[in-house]
Amino acid sequence: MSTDNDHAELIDVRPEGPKPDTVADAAATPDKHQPYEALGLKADEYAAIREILGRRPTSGELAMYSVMWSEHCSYKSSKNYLRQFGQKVTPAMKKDLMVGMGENAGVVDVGGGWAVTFKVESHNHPSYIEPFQGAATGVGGIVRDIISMGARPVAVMDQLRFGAIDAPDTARVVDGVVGGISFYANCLGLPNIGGETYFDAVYQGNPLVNALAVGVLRHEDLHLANARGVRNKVVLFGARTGGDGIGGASILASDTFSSGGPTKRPAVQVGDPFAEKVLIECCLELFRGELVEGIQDLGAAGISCATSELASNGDGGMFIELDAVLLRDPSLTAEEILMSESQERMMAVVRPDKLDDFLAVTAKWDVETSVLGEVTDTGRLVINWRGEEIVNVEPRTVAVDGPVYDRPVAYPSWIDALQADSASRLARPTGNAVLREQFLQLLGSANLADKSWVTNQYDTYVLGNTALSFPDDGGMIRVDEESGLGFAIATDANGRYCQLDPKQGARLALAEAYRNVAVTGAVPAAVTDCLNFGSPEDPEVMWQFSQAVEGLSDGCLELEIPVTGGNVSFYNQTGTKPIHPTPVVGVLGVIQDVAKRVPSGWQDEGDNIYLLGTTALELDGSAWAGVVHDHLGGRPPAVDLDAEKQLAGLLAAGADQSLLAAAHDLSDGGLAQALAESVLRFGVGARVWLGELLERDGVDVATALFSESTGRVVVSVPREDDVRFRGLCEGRGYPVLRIGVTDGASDSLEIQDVFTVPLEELRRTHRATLPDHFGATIPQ
Amino acid sequence: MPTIVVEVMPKAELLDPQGKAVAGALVRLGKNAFTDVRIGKRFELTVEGEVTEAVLADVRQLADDVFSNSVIEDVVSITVLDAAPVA
Amino acid sequence: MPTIVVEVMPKAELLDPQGKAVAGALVRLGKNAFTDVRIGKRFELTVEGEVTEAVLADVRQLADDVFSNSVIEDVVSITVLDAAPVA
Amino acid sequence: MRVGVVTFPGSLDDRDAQRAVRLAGGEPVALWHGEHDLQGVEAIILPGGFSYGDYLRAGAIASLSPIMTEVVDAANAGMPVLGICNGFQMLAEARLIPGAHTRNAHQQFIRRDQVLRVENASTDWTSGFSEGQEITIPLKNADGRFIADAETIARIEGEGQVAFRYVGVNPNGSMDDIAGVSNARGNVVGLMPHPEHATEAGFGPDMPDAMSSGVDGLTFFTSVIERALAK
Ligand SMILES: Nc1ncnc2c1ncn2[C@@H]1O[C@H](COP(=O)(O)OP(=O)(O)O)[C@@H](O)[C@H]1O
Ligand SMILES: [Mg+2]
Repeated sequence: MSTDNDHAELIDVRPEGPKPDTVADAAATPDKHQPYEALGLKADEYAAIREILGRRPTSGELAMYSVMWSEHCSYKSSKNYLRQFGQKVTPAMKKDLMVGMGENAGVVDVGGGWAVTFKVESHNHPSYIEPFQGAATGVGGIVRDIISMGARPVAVMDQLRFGAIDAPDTARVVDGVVGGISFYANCLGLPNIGGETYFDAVYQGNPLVNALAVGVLRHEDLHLANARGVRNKVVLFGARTGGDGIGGASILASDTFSSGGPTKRPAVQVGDPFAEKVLIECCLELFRGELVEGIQDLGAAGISCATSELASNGDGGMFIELDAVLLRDPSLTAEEILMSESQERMMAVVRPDKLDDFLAVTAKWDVETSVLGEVTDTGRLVINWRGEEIVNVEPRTVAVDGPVYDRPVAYPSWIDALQADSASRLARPTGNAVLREQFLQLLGSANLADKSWVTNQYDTYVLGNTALSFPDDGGMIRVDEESGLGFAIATDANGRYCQLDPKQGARLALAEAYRNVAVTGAVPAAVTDCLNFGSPEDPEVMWQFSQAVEGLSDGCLELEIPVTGGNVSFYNQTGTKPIHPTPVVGVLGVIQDVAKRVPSGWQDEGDNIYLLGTTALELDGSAWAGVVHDHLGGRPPAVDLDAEKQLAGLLAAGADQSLLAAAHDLSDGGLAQALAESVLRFGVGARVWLGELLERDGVDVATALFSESTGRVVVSVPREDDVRFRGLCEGRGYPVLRIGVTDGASDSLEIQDVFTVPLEELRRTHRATLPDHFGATIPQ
Repeated sequence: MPTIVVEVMPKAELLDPQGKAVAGALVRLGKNAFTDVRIGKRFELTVEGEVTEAVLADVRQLADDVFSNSVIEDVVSITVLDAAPVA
Repeated sequence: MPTIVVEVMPKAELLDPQGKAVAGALVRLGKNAFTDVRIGKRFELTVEGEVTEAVLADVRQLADDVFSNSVIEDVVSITVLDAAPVA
Repeated sequence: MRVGVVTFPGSLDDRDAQRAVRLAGGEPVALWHGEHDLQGVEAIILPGGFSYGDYLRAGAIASLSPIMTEVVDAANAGMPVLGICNGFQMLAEARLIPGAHTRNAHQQFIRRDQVLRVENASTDWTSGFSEGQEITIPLKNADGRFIADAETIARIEGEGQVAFRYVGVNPNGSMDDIAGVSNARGNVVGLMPHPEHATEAGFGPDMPDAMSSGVDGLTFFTSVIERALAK
């Protein structure tokens, strides 16, 4: 296609610049030196590109290969492992999976003709350089993944890890990151329904900012990223292309993110949530009008990624006139246009007879649009610029068949010693005064303290369908206003456990997210993950990674819920010191009627409090060991996924029969923390006794309070439902013990014969920590 | 009392969503003379006493470290006014 | 291309929370020379062609009606630069 | 009763406002900012959101939208108009109500379940309340600090144009704890908190008796509908 005359007014006129490096030049000057190293390519990768092309690449082709073959886009170090997620599946796990791994986001059939799509992604490095914009554009990027499936985004979540809470730089990063997420998601009109906030010195120079987005669609609205139908138009719409984020993909995700980009252009991107909000509404109207054949969001690697992926997934050929790209900065070179990561852009494949209707919709929403080219049957992705051919490649070689590495793996030299150093040798408190003191110390510690300083900055009400959000264990959204059908999502990862044992740590993250969904009354159905690790070139990191993937994929098989997609983030380290392995696991569950949801705290007086599950001496890696003794060693708690499954079944039945007034899972900080949170949720006190528990499980008081054994949940049950609840537990054979009653009048948490803490003291201790470090907003 | 004015603009290469939104509004209002709008910040610092070289040096450093974020913004000018300016 | 700069400041009588926050930060940094900080906006309008009286009249009106809200802000200056200013 | 809800680019709570009208027994009508057509509605809601990203000043660019010409005329002719959050900011920018909004005093976006006192129960949107009644309505904004010069404040206080006041906590530094104001005639009301988010049990603010059960916001919409029926 030459420039489409009907839309000539859309084409930018720009000054003449330097003559581009053409395919003909490349053939004529085979020996010209090319700066492939500065673009993050290794010598053998460059050689492979030359072999694929049978000549040297043009500078435009080099730009494309370098970004698409970066770790971030190609998954070259992780691909061999990630296959396990696709292999370890049973037919039952595939039953409700409409789209599995490999697409922009996985899609799960939730019944009633509805489907849910969700995915979590990282934006770690940009969020350290420029916390506000880095985090904001992280939200923007993951939301575009959801739109590109044909779904309406309905909620977001954020998983954050910062340096020590009192480290000098932490406030800057926290303020910026939370502000950026708040700004972007609130402005998009997406409720935030949960997340994680952790502080640990290991993240000091390398915070983790993961963002999850979830969308809802009718089955028939499903869209995929493929360019089919020869002569269909390739259309770019949304924000103009500018010089921001150039090299972000290859440079930021490669080994030297501090060394600047290939050009002097800034490596950061500035987000415009308003533009994205308009883009969402515009896309949904395009979908409703059936005006789109295939669609792809522009994220990392921008136009390089969108064109090569669309072409690879379709009929294999595409012709693009790069001059048609609307620019914000007319001085951009072709290479920069190909690599630009300007935000809020989408690419669609549109039938010629529908193009006018398509353009009418984008015009209605004031979304700038240009027709770049069309789908061809040549099997080649050809890109012209100023009338000359600057790219001519087989799209698969760019998008799919990149390098794959089997990186060396080494069992860490230090891990045996670390695992031998168990926390069970640490002095456990026996006196009641010390128990009380340590309980409050934990409650106010950075990672167990109330996170409302963060979550008060997030809208939860918008869209009017939020059934649960913070501080409940999982967020829940109503999908269908008629039937009440909904979903719940929770995400978890415990880097300390993963440092001790990455395989077990990954299973624990899965088990916790699964349990957090189950306590809401939803039935777990699918998994997404964001695997945050150090450098894959470090064999010990690679071992951690391989262990975590094995643990997670085996765990999913045991629980019979599929991994539908996710993200890998490597090179999270400061110097040679990697972060703790941090595989964030998100579990999606389905609930038939959100009216039956279960909150995480006590609402009424006189309900019986039950503890489901048993407690063992499992303090290794616990919050208690970390906060009280500054200790990390030993082996993380055992996890029995069969038991978790049984527990989830019990909770689902209890919720469905409306027997549960509240349910809260036990994790960081153990029983003590769960009791405190249950009291604080609605300000209803409780009286708890531990006698039978100590006897049944053979543990001391400190272990009963602070151990982090898995498979445990506290529930509160109204008196009138007591018999039925006990019957349910007996029928299912899950260990259960009545450990207390809620007591509104007492205004305190009383652990009989151990300590009593007034509600006001609990509240103050729990709430003060974050405002003390980051500044109070309003009077608490 | 003298006032020091520090002016900060978003970097030219980066998107200025605010300026873009205002530019769009101008077009809708039929004001087509303007090809671009960018919006930055103007800081007015009231100084106690004289504006010495030391104070100016301080301001220059603050302009870079506090008033602007060098990743996304440029300091475009620092000027001294004798009194607060009036419209 | 010529640039017109419009500068807008919060009214002196009103509290400027952003300015107050920055002033507080300066004190914490030990910079005590400054008695007040106020933060306003700087609009840079790039003009296609010449800056005629008509364009200027337009800008004056836009400054009052669009770029500022007279309930809370004052337009403190409108100036014409020949080219975009550089740091 | 047909109640128009205007959608601007960047409106977020427009569908929630429509739902609230429906739950109150009215017929919501979607209006588009770019048109000059009020489609014969009898009342108008300017919903919450971040129209035009809240760039420049919250509500400023939206207040210049084509449909605002008709909204201003209708308001001046006595049609009930409710501005919620961003809509409140637009009403102020369009000078339909006194005052202006700036960034919250603490500089952050804040979301909380907010207690308000109804100061004027005679406006078109508050007639179902009783004066002095305390209600709980979700609040969520970054630029919610209501300000005006001393003279204006004295005037609106004196003439009963303060419709709502924050109780317990002033979440953004608004003058005189003002959460919402009306025009002199009482047909135009603007407030920062979001009554449309307190209209459906299960999805509203937490109340003493049950979580998410608050529906105090419903009265805004039933007030305007009942008053229209009574005419
Ligand atoms: N950054 C965040 N964004 C949103 N919600 C958060 C964030 N951090 C914590 N939360 C919420 O705060 C509550 C408590 O968090 P946490 O103690 O980590 O939960 P859990 O132990 O159940 O995983 C949860 O509802 C969680 O979703
Ligand atoms: Mg939990």
